[in-house]
Amino acid sequence: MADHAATHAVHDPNIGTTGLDHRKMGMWAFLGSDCMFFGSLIGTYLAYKGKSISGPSPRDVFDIPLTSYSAALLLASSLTMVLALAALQDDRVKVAARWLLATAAMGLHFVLNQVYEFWTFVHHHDLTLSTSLFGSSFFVLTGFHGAHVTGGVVWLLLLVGLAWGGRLDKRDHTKVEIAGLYWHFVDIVWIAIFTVIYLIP
Amino acid sequence: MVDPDGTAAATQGEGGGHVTVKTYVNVAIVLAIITALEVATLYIPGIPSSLLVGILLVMSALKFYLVVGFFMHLKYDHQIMRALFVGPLMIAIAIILAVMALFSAFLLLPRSH
Amino acid sequence: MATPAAFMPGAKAEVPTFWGVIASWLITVDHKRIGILYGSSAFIFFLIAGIEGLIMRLQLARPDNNIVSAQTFNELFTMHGTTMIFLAIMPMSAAFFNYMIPLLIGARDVAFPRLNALSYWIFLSGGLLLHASFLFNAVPDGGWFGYANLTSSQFSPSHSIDFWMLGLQILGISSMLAGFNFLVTIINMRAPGMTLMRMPVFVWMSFVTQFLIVLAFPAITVALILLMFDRFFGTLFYAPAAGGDPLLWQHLFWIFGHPEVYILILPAMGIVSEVLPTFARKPLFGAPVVIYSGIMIGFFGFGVWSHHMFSVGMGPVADAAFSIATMLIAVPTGVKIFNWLGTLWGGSIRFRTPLYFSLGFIAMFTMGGLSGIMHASPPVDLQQTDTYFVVAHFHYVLFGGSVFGLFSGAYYWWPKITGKMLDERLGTVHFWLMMIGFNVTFFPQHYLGLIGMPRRIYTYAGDLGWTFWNLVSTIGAFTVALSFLVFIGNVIKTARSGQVAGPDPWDGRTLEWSIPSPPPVYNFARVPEVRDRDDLWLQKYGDGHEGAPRPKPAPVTAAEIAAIYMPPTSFWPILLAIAMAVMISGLLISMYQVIVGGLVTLLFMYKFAVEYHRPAGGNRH
Amino acid sequence: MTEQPSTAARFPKRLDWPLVGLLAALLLLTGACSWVGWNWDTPMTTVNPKSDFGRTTHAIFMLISWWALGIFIAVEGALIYACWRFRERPGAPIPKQVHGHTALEISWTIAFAVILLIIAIPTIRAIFKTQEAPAATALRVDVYGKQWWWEFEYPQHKITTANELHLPAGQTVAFFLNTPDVIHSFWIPQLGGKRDVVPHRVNLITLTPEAPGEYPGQCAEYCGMSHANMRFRVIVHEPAEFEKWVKAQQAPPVESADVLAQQGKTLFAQSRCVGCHSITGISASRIGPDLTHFASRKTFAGSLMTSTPDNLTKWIENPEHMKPGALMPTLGLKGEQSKALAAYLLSLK
Repeated sequence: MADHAATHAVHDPNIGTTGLDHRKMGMWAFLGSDCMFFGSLIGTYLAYKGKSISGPSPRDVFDIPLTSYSAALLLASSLTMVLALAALQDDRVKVAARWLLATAAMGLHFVLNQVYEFWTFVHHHDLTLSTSLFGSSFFVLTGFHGAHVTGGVVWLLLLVGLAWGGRLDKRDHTKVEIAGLYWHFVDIVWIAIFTVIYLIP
Repeated sequence: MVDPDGTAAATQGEGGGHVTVKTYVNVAIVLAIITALEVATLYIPGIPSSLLVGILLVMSALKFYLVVGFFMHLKYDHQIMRALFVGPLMIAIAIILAVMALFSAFLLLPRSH
Repeated sequence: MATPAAFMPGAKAEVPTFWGVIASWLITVDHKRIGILYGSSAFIFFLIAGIEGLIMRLQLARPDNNIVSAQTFNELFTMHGTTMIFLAIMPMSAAFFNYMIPLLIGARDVAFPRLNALSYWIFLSGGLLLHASFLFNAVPDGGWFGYANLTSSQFSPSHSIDFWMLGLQILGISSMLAGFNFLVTIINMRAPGMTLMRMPVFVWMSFVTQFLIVLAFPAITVALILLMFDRFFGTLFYAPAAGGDPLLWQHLFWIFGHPEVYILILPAMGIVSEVLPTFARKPLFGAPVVIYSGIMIGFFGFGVWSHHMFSVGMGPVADAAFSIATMLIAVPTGVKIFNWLGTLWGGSIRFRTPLYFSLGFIAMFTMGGLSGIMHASPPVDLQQTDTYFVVAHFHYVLFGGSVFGLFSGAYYWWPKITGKMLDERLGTVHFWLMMIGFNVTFFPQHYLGLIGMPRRIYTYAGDLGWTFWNLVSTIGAFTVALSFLVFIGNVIKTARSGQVAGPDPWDGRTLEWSIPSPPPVYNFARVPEVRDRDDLWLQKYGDGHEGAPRPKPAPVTAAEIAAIYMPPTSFWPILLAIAMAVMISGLLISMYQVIVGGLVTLLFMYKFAVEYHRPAGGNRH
Repeated sequence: MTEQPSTAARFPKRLDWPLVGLLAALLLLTGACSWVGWNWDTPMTTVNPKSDFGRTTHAIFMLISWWALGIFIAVEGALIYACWRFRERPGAPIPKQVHGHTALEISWTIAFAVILLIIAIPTIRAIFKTQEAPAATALRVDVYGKQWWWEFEYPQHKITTANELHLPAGQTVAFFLNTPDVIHSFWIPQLGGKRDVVPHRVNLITLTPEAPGEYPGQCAEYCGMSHANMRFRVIVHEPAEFEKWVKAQQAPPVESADVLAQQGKTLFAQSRCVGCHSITGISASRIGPDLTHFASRKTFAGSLMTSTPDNLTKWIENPEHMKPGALMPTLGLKGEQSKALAAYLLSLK
């Protein structure tokens, strides 16, 4: 959270007696908790899989090439994210900002792909939230993942803003690392969703 | 809050300490290859669906491990961090499996299509 | 940035104005003040829910009664359960987490002080939103576990369920934020030398509780999201006509709900594990076993949820599996009781009010546990589920257990928090009235359940043999209410003329008794070096490990105190909580409010995040 | 750092064992009084089973109860004894700082686990025994839980009735549980139970009533406003009596030639009644209870009221007043009209 290092160089209030950073530990705890969140949503989707009474089936609507492209985008954005962190740790702030921006851009592209995907489902396949159990559980699961990605994009852009404003440098690597943890987590959730929801028949 | 031994500085910056940019790029390449393989598996004609499911799950677990282990540095991080994430992950997976069993979802999996 | 000097004792520059005092509480990030805020809000909600319970008991005092209507009765039991669980017992535990955990682990605050304030304000807004339903005459009436599909818009068209659903969602956010905060605090802020196994048992039980909170709440969050989408956006999750299964709600709810039971009881178990050693003047018997059994309870707590659902027709295999898992979890729970008895055994027991409540806890929780074993057996549970037998059972666990434990903690730590001793005589009267009233209220309910009285009925016929013991139960409930009046009287009396406590009134064993009462804002002038679970006891008496008491350390210097860094206050937590409440309540009013509230929330989150981020061109190391 | 006020001196030494004794006495007294005041043979008792299902359940209940009582006495006894025996005495030294006793702790863990095992074995056996598929010869009853009354259909006999369930003694009955609205729970305490009635899912409970008699039942899962009023009666007959009841129900309704009743019949056929209720020969809707043999039943409206002309007239005039939230609308029938309708319905033997 707060960084008081500037005025209290001796005692960084973010470092605990184990020598670990509070914020990073808090992020890992949050990600553990988010596993349960997505676990419950994925469990719901799987519990209802194949139990829709009407409406199109997953096979009818899924566009595997598009989704594979989206999956590749997120994986690539994970790479740019770690490159941003590595650059910041070397105090190459401008390079880091560029990588962060690239990450956010790919994230945004992913979200736009999802918007397009949802649009085709609604308009070409007549699949909405209230068409069938498949419609309900698919849109809510992937929608909440999309919301996580969107939140991540906003976060990354704010970091880029700080960097451009000269307020981000090597000392802030933990902040970027934490944003990165969140970003990679969103990526691994997609790895799970991509396989379990899109690929497995 | 209190860091009497000054150990904080020693543990900072571990993110880049163990993993080089080259490793990151290699991991990304492997991830891309696995993703391509996953999609390709889908188009193998006549593949038994239980085998397909098995292969896909193994491959995605591998991707999951690579991202968490290298990009998120969990492989190199403190065991507390590992426990905070892996424990809940296991509980979440167990609960997904239990819910699927309770809703007879396993019966549907290999049969459809 | 505030200077440490402002927090120093004796640094009263001027007499604070009334509004100055109010404002200082609104922007506080001090874990002790937040603890007091949690405790006092929770006690008010506790009284509200208690009054709801009394009205229900009045209605049931005789057959075919009509003090309240069917609708009102349904609202009363829904609000009674929801309020007691989410707005009374959980935040009362949170009050102790906040106030005591840093003191017990030798820290000066929690890991994220502003996040801590944010948790409290979000909790308060959730509680207020839930109770705002009274103003709009749309009081939730679906029961505290709100089973689908009774909560669908078809069967509950009014806003009542919306208030419940959104209120719980907000409370969940608050609990989870606090959970992350305390997890990190406990792992990362223990004083040097305090290894995990030297951590006081209350901190251990709180630690397990935080894990349960952050892992169980996501399940109810998802269940509520699905309900919200069903009600607002036409999804079909709980719609049987479209193939949706109302049992999905039950599974998701109880995946949360069973760990929730442990979230409610584990902190009380922790308190008892602190109080018994102090008053028996003897260490906790087999502390590692108590700790490990707490961990086991937490872990297995995620694998037993369907024992709340033995009557829904899951089939014999699932019934058997969850039955065995439930019996497994009974083992560590039972073992704890023996360990507490072992603590008393061979001690030199000083009977003071905190101990009375802890003894009450053991006696009553044992009974709740034993009736719980009956429910672990599905055939027996089929007869007992949804009857007053279950009502009796969970009140023995949650009232006889949690509430007795929390009052034990209140009497135990009151001198530490306020600096004054609660009156022993009134405390004893409080205990005996509560103990007798509680048993008169709830023991007959076992019998009522066994002779077939279902729960959640607003009326019953006079020819079923239920009449007499229902009347007795009502009389008992008013006795319990009287006992709380005695407690309130005690608090007032103590505030006016209470005996000054001093730092260590009970001859305590743990770190919090080594500092003044009430503690200074920085808690520990010098961060302690910990060598044992009962570190203070060792300092005072020695314990064979050390041979003799430790020598007194050198007095603390003013320079040391001046060098203490304390987190500065912030108004962003309360503003952010208000913005979130505006956003979420917008779902009841208009989508524009949601959007505007959402944007403001985002802005405030950003402000919150960068509040202490250095400005452009900030100095470098 | 630590000041140590002599705390022991600050509190007056009180005699606490009388309080402990008081607790023990109170518990004993409550127990004793209660035992006298507790009648276990009440209409909805669960501890006096009248079916095979109920007896299986009850045996395990008693097994657990005895163990629970034993543990209860041991724990509470040890607690009270320890409080008395180890109370602080003036001038007593600091007690020995015992940290634990591994062998003791292991042995009570094992003892507790063994007790649970003793309970688990018959439990598992009973789970599978009580959930066996019913024999083909079983009497099938389709139960419909509706807000807030019960419908019973006997597909083998082609009978539909409401709120009163007739069963033959000694024959296995398979209840197929359905609901068109929300979750209910089907429960006849004396015959064992209960089983939830879940929308879009057919649950099953099988039991053999053993003794003729009348047993009240009630919905046991909160199902909305009048959940408390969703009751029913179970009448277990000797097999011959049951056959007689079946014959009577299969026959068309006996109508009375009474003028008022005839007026009521016309009114029924012409009013909105037919939109929800069926009477053989007049209407066939399954929304509300089947009224063909209304007068053969002693109670109506979720078995809430006895079927008297007075109750029925009041009900027709204002259902909501008699049963909160009742889904039957107020039809605007008043005075003579409602009396006539009541007379007609009460003639339908």
